[in-house]
Amino acid sequence: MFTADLPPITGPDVEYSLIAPILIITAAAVLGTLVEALVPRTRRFGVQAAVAVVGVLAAIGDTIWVYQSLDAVKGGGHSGRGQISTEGALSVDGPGVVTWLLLLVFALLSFLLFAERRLEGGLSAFTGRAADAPGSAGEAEATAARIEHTEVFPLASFALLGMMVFATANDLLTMFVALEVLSLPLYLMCGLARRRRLLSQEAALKYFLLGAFSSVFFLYGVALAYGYAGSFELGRIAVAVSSRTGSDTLLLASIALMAVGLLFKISAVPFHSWTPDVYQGAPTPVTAFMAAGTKTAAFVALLRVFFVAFGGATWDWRPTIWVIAVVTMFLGALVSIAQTDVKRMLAYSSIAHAGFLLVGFAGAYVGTTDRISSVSSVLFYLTVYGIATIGAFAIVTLIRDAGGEATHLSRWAGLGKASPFLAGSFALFMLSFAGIPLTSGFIGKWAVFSAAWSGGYWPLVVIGVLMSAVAAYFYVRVIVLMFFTDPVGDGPTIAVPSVLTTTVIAATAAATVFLGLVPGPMLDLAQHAGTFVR
Amino acid sequence: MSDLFGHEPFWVVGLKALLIFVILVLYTLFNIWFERRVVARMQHRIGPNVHGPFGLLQSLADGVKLALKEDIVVKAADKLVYVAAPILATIPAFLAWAVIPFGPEAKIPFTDTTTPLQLTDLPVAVLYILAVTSIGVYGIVLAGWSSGSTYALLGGMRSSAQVISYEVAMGLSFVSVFMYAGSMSTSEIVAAQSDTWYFLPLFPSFVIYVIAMVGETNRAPFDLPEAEGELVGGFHTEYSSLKFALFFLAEYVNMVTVSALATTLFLGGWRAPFGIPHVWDGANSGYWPVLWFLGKTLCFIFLFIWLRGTLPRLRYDQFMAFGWKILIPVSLAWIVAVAFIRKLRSEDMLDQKTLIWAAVVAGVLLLATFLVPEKKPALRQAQEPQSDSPEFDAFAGGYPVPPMPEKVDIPKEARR
Amino acid sequence: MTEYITLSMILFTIGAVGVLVRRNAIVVFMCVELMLNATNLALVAFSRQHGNLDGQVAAFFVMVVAAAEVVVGLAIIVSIYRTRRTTTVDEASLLKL
Amino acid sequence: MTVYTPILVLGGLAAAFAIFSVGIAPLTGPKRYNRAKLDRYESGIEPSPLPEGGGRISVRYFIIAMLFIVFDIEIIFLYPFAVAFDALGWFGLVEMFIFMATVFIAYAYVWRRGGLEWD
Amino acid sequence: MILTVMAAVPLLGALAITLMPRGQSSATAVKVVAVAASVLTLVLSLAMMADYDVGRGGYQLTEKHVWIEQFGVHYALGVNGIGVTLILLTTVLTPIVLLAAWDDRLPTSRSVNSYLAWMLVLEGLAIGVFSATDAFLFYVLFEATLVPIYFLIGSYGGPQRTYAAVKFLIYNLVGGLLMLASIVGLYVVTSRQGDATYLIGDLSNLDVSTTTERLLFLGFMAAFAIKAPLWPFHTWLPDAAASSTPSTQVLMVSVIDKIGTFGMLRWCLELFPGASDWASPVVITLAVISIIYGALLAIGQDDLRRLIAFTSVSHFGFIILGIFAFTSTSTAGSTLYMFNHGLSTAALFLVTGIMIARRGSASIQDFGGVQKIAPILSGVLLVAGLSSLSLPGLAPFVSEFMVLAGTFSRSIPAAAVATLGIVLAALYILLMYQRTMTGPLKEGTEGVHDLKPVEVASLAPALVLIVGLGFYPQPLLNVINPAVDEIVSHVGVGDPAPKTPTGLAQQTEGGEH
Repeated sequence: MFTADLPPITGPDVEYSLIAPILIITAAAVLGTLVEALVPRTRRFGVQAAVAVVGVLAAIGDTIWVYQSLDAVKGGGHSGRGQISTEGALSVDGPGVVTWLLLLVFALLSFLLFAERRLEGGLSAFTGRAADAPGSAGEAEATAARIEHTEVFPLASFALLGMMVFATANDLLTMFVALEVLSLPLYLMCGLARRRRLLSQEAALKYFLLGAFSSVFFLYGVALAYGYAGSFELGRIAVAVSSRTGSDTLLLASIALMAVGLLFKISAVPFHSWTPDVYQGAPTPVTAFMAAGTKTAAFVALLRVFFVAFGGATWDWRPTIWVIAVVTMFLGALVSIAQTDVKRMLAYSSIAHAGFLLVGFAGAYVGTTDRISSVSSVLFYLTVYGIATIGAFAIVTLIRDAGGEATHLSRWAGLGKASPFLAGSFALFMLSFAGIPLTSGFIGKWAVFSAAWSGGYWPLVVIGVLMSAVAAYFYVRVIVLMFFTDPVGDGPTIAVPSVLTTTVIAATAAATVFLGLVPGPMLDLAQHAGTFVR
Repeated sequence: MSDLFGHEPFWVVGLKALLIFVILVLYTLFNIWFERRVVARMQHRIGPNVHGPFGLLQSLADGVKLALKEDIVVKAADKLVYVAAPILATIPAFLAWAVIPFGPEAKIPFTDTTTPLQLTDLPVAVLYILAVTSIGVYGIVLAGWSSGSTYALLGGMRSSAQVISYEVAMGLSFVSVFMYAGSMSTSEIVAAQSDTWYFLPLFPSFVIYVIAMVGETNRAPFDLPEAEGELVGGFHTEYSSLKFALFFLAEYVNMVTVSALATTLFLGGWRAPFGIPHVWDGANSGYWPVLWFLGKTLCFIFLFIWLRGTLPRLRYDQFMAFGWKILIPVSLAWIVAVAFIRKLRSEDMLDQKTLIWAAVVAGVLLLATFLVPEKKPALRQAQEPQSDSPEFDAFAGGYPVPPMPEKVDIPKEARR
Repeated sequence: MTEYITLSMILFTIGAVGVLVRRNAIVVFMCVELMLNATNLALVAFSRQHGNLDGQVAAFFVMVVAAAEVVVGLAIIVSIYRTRRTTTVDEASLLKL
Repeated sequence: MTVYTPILVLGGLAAAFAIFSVGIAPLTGPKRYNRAKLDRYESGIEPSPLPEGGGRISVRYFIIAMLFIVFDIEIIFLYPFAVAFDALGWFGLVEMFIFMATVFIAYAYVWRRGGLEWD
Repeated sequence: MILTVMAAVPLLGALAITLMPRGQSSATAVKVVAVAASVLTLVLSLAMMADYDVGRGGYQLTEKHVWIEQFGVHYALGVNGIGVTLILLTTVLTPIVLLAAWDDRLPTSRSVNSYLAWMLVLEGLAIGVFSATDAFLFYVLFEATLVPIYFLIGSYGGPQRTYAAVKFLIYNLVGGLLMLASIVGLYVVTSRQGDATYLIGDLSNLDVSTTTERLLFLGFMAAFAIKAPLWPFHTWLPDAAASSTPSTQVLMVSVIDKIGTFGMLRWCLELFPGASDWASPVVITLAVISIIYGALLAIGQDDLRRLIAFTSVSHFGFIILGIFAFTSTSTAGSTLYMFNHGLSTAALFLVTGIMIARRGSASIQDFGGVQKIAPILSGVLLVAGLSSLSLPGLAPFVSEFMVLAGTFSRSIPAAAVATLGIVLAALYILLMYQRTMTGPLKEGTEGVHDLKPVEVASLAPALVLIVGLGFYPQPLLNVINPAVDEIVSHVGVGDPAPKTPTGLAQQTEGGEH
């Protein structure tokens, strides 16, 4: 019997204070579910929004506290901060906590967009009852009765929870569970758009099927890694990898399969095909949340897996990442030129940005205390990308016509005259995406390129800058459309948002400029975070 | 758990397996007879009394009759699944018995070998039973589906919904037993009950289990899958001959299985009833425990029959509501209470006497609730419209008028 | 031990091919579940090989995740079915590249 | 020989019996053709044609199935906890309370939103 | 501080204009504020000249603050003679341009506020670019100049403006991004050697491998070659020039394109002397091709604006030729040429702009005999044109002569072919003048009335400077020479172009690459 050789069971040690931000978000999500059950419908929306926002704010405060209390550790010649907690399940280290902060800020901005109700005549952007068939009597009835899916707040909180755990998971099993916790609510939220229900449902289905497919690949990779190293812990896998104990085939297969799952989440080519459809179909606030949050969490997880666990096999995976980075930049930038829908265009832009992020990653540059490492450059890039993306999608929610959001690019013509503030902000985000100096996007590009070059991949940098030029072309096209083209017909209406959306747009625009002019503090944060603790 | 499990010679295993099989078949034949006799008594009839002594051979005769009936495979059926379904229903019913302990270690007559009176045991035996019995549901669902008949399909669907609904409550009722026994192995659970049978300290769990086990086995008053008034025969409407007999057999074996599990988990398994071991040392050794075990099982069988004889069938929504809205929350609450009390007890923060008094008070309070009159449903309906919306006068000013849009009743969903 | 891994790989491949070839959302979905179970097999086999229980524990988690995925997946598929009366992936084609 | 082998033996016996029974039935019983016998049984009237694909089944069944999965998972996690309850100390107690509380909240949500109604 | 203030004044002016009310009623006020801001900048630049110690050389009026510590980036400004010259050019031209833009007819529904604001922004950025002594800061400002020009072309240009604006932006962005790669490389290189830095003083003593240096050089050079349209990267210029207003043309060609040649001089030569030397044969060849090609195409143009654009391509060829000849004479000549070309091209663009506005067409064929009805206009065009063809006595002559003289001591074939450019220049200018101004009055040209006083006033400073510097360029040369000597000695090829074996070896090696 194998009961005999089991070690005695003891209660685990959990550093509650370290993982408190995660716990706060969990509590907020659970509380949201409870609110859903107990608070009467008329007041539910407000209470839900308040719970989610307060939870995120509290978590932000706590994250800052946690970050300040992280201890510096030295290991393997590199410095990092933080420690492995909860019996090896989570690694609360500098990059991880900074990622938490990012995710929480993105979530806060997105939640404000979720809570916007002025655009749909007092209703949120989410369908009243997802179970009703589009265009059915039930749907009309639900709208008339002002029914709303207030579940989006707890769902988004759960997704946020998954993202936070995903970014700090120190063990592949935790990582897989977190992957699902972050994905499943998003699958559902994609299908909740109030307008264009069919499109939205389809997006949910596609996202779900492909997402499940890719996460199974990730999982099989996890299983093979376990088979290789006999443990799910990244640190132990790293030991096995550096001593090359097991069969190389197993290791390589494992790396490849896990890469598929992770690259899917960051929408790198050739695992990108879901991105445009899902970005287009999902309710725009959800798209914003997803675009910023998922990419951030998944990228940090990708870095963690490859740098910590497979750090000893760098020469096996770097060339592949190299190629994927190039292909992703190329395809993302090129195909987006042909797009006529704003949301699809932003989706392809998101693919292109995944490519640029991969450039920083492919550098695999560990860095020293005073130099930009791959990790800190990617963190910075994610910050600026996430902020600009949320801002851009926030603006998309405001340009409307009778059918909801007017996402066709031709409807955006002449926006510069109709609403200089909106068009100017959008142009600012576009310029930031394009990496024009004095916007945050430029500093981000600089950071990832310097990481790649420091890692010895200067040809990649050259390809990267050329791809930036291609990408710039379509961002510029949008600006041309908004400022240099006269509107066709009577043009779209620009909805007057409540203070929520206005805040989001103003804050993201301000942050984009600020990070472009004074990137120092954020860079300091990203750099000070140090390396991953193993 | 005895070290012998997994290390016995093959012939011992074979012998034990065969015995279990034979016992189960015979027990089933007996149970069918037993049920008919008891129900007959309850209805002031006599029941089968012609074939064999007291009519004991009646079931056997019925079996033989079924074997001689025409075996019909309906045209609309999905042939392969249709044939496989009864097999799939039967095998798991027997399998659960592999881990049921009939008694302690005993010497096999005419040999020197001692063996536990249990086919085998696993560290996760109870989990295994749960797993195996739920496979039986496949037999029922597939039977219903493959018959290509509406009644059968509905029966199969109902059956599966019912079984999984009550499985939750059943599974939850085990948790407190595991907490007390510290194991999922059946023999260890029985061993842990040498002092107190668990139905006493864990009475609510026991009650929940007993209710759930009736639901699990599709027996009255929860026999909705084969509610003959609504669904003719339910999932086995289209089955005949020996295939039908197999379903019949599986149902009765399942009854015995859940009864045996109840005995094992709550009634001390094969242990002799209270007092007997004190006056008679040999009561818990040799082959006597088999007697106690079967006896306790028979009590549960009687309970089944008694329920069938007295209670009417539930409506389906009542039945589901009972499972989901009463059994589950009660189980959850009870688990929390058990965990808390047990922790306090092990930390010496709560003594036995206080606990017993608390249990008595709780029991009295529970009984007292039965004295509170039920709310009249009619009363509630009368109040409802007022609370929802201002009353609408359809004849305002003496003429019939349609309601204003805002006065239209909010759909039911909207209020949730 | 290798036999189990091989079997698991075969199952995984069957599932993957199924996902790519089949057009019915539910079948695709079931193929994904098959892949999950293939993974479970691999996990348990590796667990046995390494002599620790991590893999088996992982299998538990995978089952849980699979269950949650089933719930979400069926919800989405049912909602589509109610509109379209079909679950064929190809017919869900409002979104084109 | 492991602890699982006896289960196979018993299973083999049961399977042999069941298959034998199913196999023998056509031989022991008579064969008298009658078209009505081979039709579906619908209380003696002409059976209505079955809808394509088996027709629609109430979504309630699916909801019950999904709920069952959720709760079954809860049970799966409760069992190891229960077995190791004494060894885990206060940590185990508190963690499990939290776990059950979350599940209970989900349960309350489902109840409130009508997931448990059968109408 | 004065450099920062100088850059800030136009930017603040732009901000003020943006905040002012739009519409016809406030248009005059807006224009006054814009001109005032630019004049104030001009005054400040004169004050800067007073502060600047001509004899001392090196970077003066410096200021330095840490900007992005992690990258080793500083907000560092400072000017040497070259910078001073180009800042002066900027501050002199901007008021002229703004005055000239007084009566510009903008496309309907475009506000004059943002038109003038963008121009002021451009001035501020240009001053920043010319005074930045931190490579990163330089790059940032360099790229930032794209945005104002983009909007100036795209919003206020002619029918083809959208196409031209996008083409302009993409061309320059490609170059800029290649330079970004080099900027990144600089960081990597310097941080490997210690602390990362972008200060020009630290960078000019880089110790890097030859290959790395060449790669970094190519990145910088790509950006500058596109910006200062060097054949074959020039194709954006004619389109951009043909699709923008005269004021935009002036700012773009006279000021902003100088950043290209300025950048070669300041950054390529100072940072990568070895690589510059290595590349010089190729660059000189391209420069010579530019001279000839630009001139030939200018002859064939029918559109006045495109014609001037091509003459600029030719002139920029001269400037680049002078820079890469690595003699102090030629380099000083190039720097002076930058200034003079700015003046003469500004005068040309403005006067043709007036002609085009009055005739309603930019086609040379639509003009004829204008001098009969508009003698002052034709006179101004003649002076501007003659300065463009480097007539002795006018400012460009001095610089062109210095460039050729310097080049002869280095490469006789190149200088010889370049001299051909002068002949061609005479051809395209005089042909243009002849077709438009002389002969019988063309039908439809009657509307081209003579210059108004305000136009004369706006053109006068440029003409005065052209003539003045033509006779007495010494003050400017005094400013320029110390800086140029430093650069030339830094490149280390030596003034009298010694044909040493090593030098030959380097050249042949370069040829293979």
